[in-house]
Amino acid sequence: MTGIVLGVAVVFLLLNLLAGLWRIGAGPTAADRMLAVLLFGSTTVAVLLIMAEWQGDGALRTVALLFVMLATIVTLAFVGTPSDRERP
Amino acid sequence: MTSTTVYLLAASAVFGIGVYGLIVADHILRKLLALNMMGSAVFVFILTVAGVTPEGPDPLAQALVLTGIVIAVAATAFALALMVRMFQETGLTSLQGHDGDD
Amino acid sequence: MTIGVLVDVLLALSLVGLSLQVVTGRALFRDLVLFILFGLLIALSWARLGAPDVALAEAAIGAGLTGALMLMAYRRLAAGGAADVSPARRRPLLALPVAALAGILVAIIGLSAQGVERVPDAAGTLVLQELSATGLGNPITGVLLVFRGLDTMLEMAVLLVALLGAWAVLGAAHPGRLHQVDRETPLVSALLTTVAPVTLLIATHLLLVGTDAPGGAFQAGAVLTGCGVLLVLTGTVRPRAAAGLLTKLLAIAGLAAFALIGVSALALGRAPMTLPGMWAVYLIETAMMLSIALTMTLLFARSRALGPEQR
Amino acid sequence: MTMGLADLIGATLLVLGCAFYGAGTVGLLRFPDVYNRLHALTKADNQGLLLVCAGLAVLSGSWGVTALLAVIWLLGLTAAAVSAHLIARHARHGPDPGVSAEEP
Amino acid sequence: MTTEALTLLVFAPLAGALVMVVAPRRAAAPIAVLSLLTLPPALVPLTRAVRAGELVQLPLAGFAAPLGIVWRVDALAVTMLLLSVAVVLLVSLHALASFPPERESGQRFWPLWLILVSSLHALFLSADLFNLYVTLELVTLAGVALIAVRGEPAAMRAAMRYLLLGLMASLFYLLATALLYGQTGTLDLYLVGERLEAGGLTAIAVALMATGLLLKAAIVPLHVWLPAAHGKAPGPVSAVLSALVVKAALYILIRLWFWGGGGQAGEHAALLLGVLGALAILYASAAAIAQRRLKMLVAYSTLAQLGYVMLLFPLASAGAYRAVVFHVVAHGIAKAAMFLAAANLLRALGSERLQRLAGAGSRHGLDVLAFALAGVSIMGLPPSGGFVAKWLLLAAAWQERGWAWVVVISVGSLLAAVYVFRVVSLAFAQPLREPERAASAGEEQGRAQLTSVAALLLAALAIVLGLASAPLIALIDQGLPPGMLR
Repeated sequence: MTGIVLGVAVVFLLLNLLAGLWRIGAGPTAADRMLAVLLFGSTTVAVLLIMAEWQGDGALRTVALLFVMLATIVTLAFVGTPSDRERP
Repeated sequence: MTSTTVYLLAASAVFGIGVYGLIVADHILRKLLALNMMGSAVFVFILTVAGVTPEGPDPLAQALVLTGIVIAVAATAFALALMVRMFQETGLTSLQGHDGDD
Repeated sequence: MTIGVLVDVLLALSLVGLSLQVVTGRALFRDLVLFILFGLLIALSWARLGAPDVALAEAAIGAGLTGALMLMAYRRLAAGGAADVSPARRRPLLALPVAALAGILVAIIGLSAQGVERVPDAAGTLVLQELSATGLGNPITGVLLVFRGLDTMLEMAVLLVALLGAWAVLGAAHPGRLHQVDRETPLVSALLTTVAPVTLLIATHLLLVGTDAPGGAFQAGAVLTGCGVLLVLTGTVRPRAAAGLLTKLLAIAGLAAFALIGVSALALGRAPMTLPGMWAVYLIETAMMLSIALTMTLLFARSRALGPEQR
Repeated sequence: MTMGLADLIGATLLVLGCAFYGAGTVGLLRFPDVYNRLHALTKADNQGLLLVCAGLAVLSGSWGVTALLAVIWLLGLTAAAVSAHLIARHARHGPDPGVSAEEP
Repeated sequence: MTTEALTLLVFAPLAGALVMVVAPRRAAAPIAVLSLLTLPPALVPLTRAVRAGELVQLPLAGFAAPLGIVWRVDALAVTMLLLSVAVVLLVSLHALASFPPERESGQRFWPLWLILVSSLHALFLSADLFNLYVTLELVTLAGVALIAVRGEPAAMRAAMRYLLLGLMASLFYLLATALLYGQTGTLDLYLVGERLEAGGLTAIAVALMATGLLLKAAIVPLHVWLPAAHGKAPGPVSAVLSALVVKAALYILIRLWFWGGGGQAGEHAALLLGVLGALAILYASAAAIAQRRLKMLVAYSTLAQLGYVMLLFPLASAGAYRAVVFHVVAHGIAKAAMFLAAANLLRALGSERLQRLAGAGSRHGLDVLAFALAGVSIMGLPPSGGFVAKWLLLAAAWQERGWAWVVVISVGSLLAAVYVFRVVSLAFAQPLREPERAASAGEEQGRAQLTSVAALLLAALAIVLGLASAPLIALIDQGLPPGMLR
């Protein structure tokens, strides 16, 4: 029973994540797209944590930990990309 | 339809799409994106084709994939360095137009 | 496991859709973001396929590092005035046949792979049988360091070649001012004081458990790279014009340690690449981790060396 | 298959967490400008992550896992705060003022 | 003894590269020379063992296939190693002058160069499909970096194209490796050969792998990257790329086909490969004639000469095998000489336009002589190594009644004669105007002479190979592919 709940949660979060794609397409600014990346990062962490419980694989929590750290670094690398407004 | 089949089909599709992108795309960076996606597809392919042992996916295949991932990122990093320098020298981000005889 | 299959189908479809978008898109920045998402989903796929070792590496290297490298390169191009939007493709003559060929390729590969049946005595099974003799608990580390050490050593050579090649095309010895984040923001220094130590901790953890559990030198090195990238992006360390001896020694450490121990087996009358004991495993893994981290950070910063800011 | 009380609590927390995630995404998609979206997304997702972690901690019933989940949540909080802050600055000022092109 | 020799072939250049990265500049030249000079002695015990009919095997770390990686040396591997060491040593002589190790350019060049040598040797020794992938990748990356090492825009463009297509080729190869591993449960090439059964799956795996390798080997129509890459690279790099690096991909293909069960793909596939070879010979020779730049001409000539190797697949006889392997060696040496000579002329004349060659015959006699001697071998005129190779190949085609192949080989040689003669006759033509002589310092003069000597030595070797072909042929015959008797 818990297994089903966990599985459904994963599916829901994945769909949630894919919904964020719309924001990437729509923009309109680079910041909006970065926000979508933020969404992907936090959602992926949750998915991994749930998968760890679901599949009984504790190592996936470490993967989630990595994602948490690296999400920030990607954002840092993002900041400084020219925003769309300035582009000629 | 098993999970393995699903990933196998997806990997082949991404590989084909990557080939298309690598050849047709104009911007070098986009070619590199295509190349990296092809690489990921091949890695998924390796793991799924190798099958599973009682203790999870074939450990040899997993090791090959790890090696492949590191090689891919090294090659990508070098390619990016080359691309940036090329851009600085020529102002070009594309390989279109042939190198010409004169 | 019907929900499981549903998750798999969802992931697989997203992968295909994303790759299609990235390849056919026009706005580069948008497609870079999609590529990063692609990397995240691939990592999730590894988790679904039951390969946590690979998922770790993909999270750190495939999704994190590759994405950051691409972004940095994009910023360097943008700073030089390169346009984001690629011109409309002028090559329909090329695109159509290539698409057709790629489609055939997909069909052939996808269909043929269905026919593959696992051989009962595949090398992977042998790895599991022979693992106990190596003293390692993680079969993947066993393959990487003991059974197929040559691959791993040459892989370190690939990393070194990437670094030397990047140095060769770096151009005149100018470190340049790197794009960086404004450090006036208090949050950034908070980030430095929390995340940087945690990365070190996790890297050490991954390195140590790698012999018996998911983890190892590559994952640890990639995490450590994350720390280095953080320091570079926040301007805590600055590019230097010339590499000192320490930088060079660290860059070759992994390859040198592996090669040295691999050859010294000859003196003991064993085949080359034979490791003399567990200490060698730890030594090589530590050296590889440091080399990977330094090499990737330098490639990221596009510089020959890094050092604290000089005032 | 029966469900114990702990499982029930855990599952409920998990579902609630997912609901917050969903709300964050709706905010990202529907809100009118980047600052509103930022607000909705980060707040909701942090809350969501907290609930998901709590739910999973209850489900796992292990202190070690709980500790790890707590660390992940705290790190996630820091990361989200910093990221959101930087993105907001980016949206306001364009590329970060500290950012400059590499000199040729 | 052979264990040490094998180790030395791979690890000596590698160690040289590593030490050079950290050592002070003035130590660079001795390190380079020392690490390269260990290579010829290492070949002696190997050649002796193989001549005695031994198959030298070294399971690395003591793990036999399928668990571990095995280095295997048979006659084919030794032949390739002999070619590699000969070419590398003589081209390095050139590089010592054109990339002085103690200067900045040399500091960039030499570590990459030594790693390239090491990885080429690891490739020739390896009998493991995945290990071959890693070495291929290493060879490609080092090659690309060396093409771009001077930072010239045209060279960087060419390097980028080579890199992108090379990486794609590697992925094709890797995909096929995955299929073969899934099917046979081993990565060892010989075990794959034993376990592989003819069928659709095998055909697809072989086709994918062949596609990747043909792309790496620049067989027409997958050749688009080669002319610029080889034509714009620095002289020593072009020489080794043409002589060894493209051959490495063909080496793997031949191994796969005749040892690794690739031949199961069937006669039609073999015929297709042969047709591609014929296309390469005819198209690339014609294109070489149309070139207006010296190094591009030489690069197109490489494309054409690679085509002859492909004729092995449809002919598939002992005679053809002997001829093709001999051709690989002969062309490798001659083409290395040709590229070095072309690079020297380019440097001396300041332009690589063919018109500017006029009068070079008298002023840069050594280089023109080297070019001409190498050209004799490329055209297949006696008494050169190229002559022996073409002759053997014609005989093999004749014996198999492959009349079409006979025609292609003859036409190819004729076309080669046209483009080589074009260069040589231009060099001896009356110059349009007397170019001013650049006064060069003594040291520079010495360097220029060293580069000419390197080219000439290689060219002389290309001729000597024809005069003393018997030992090499005997060596090649020692290791005919399994099932190939006659």
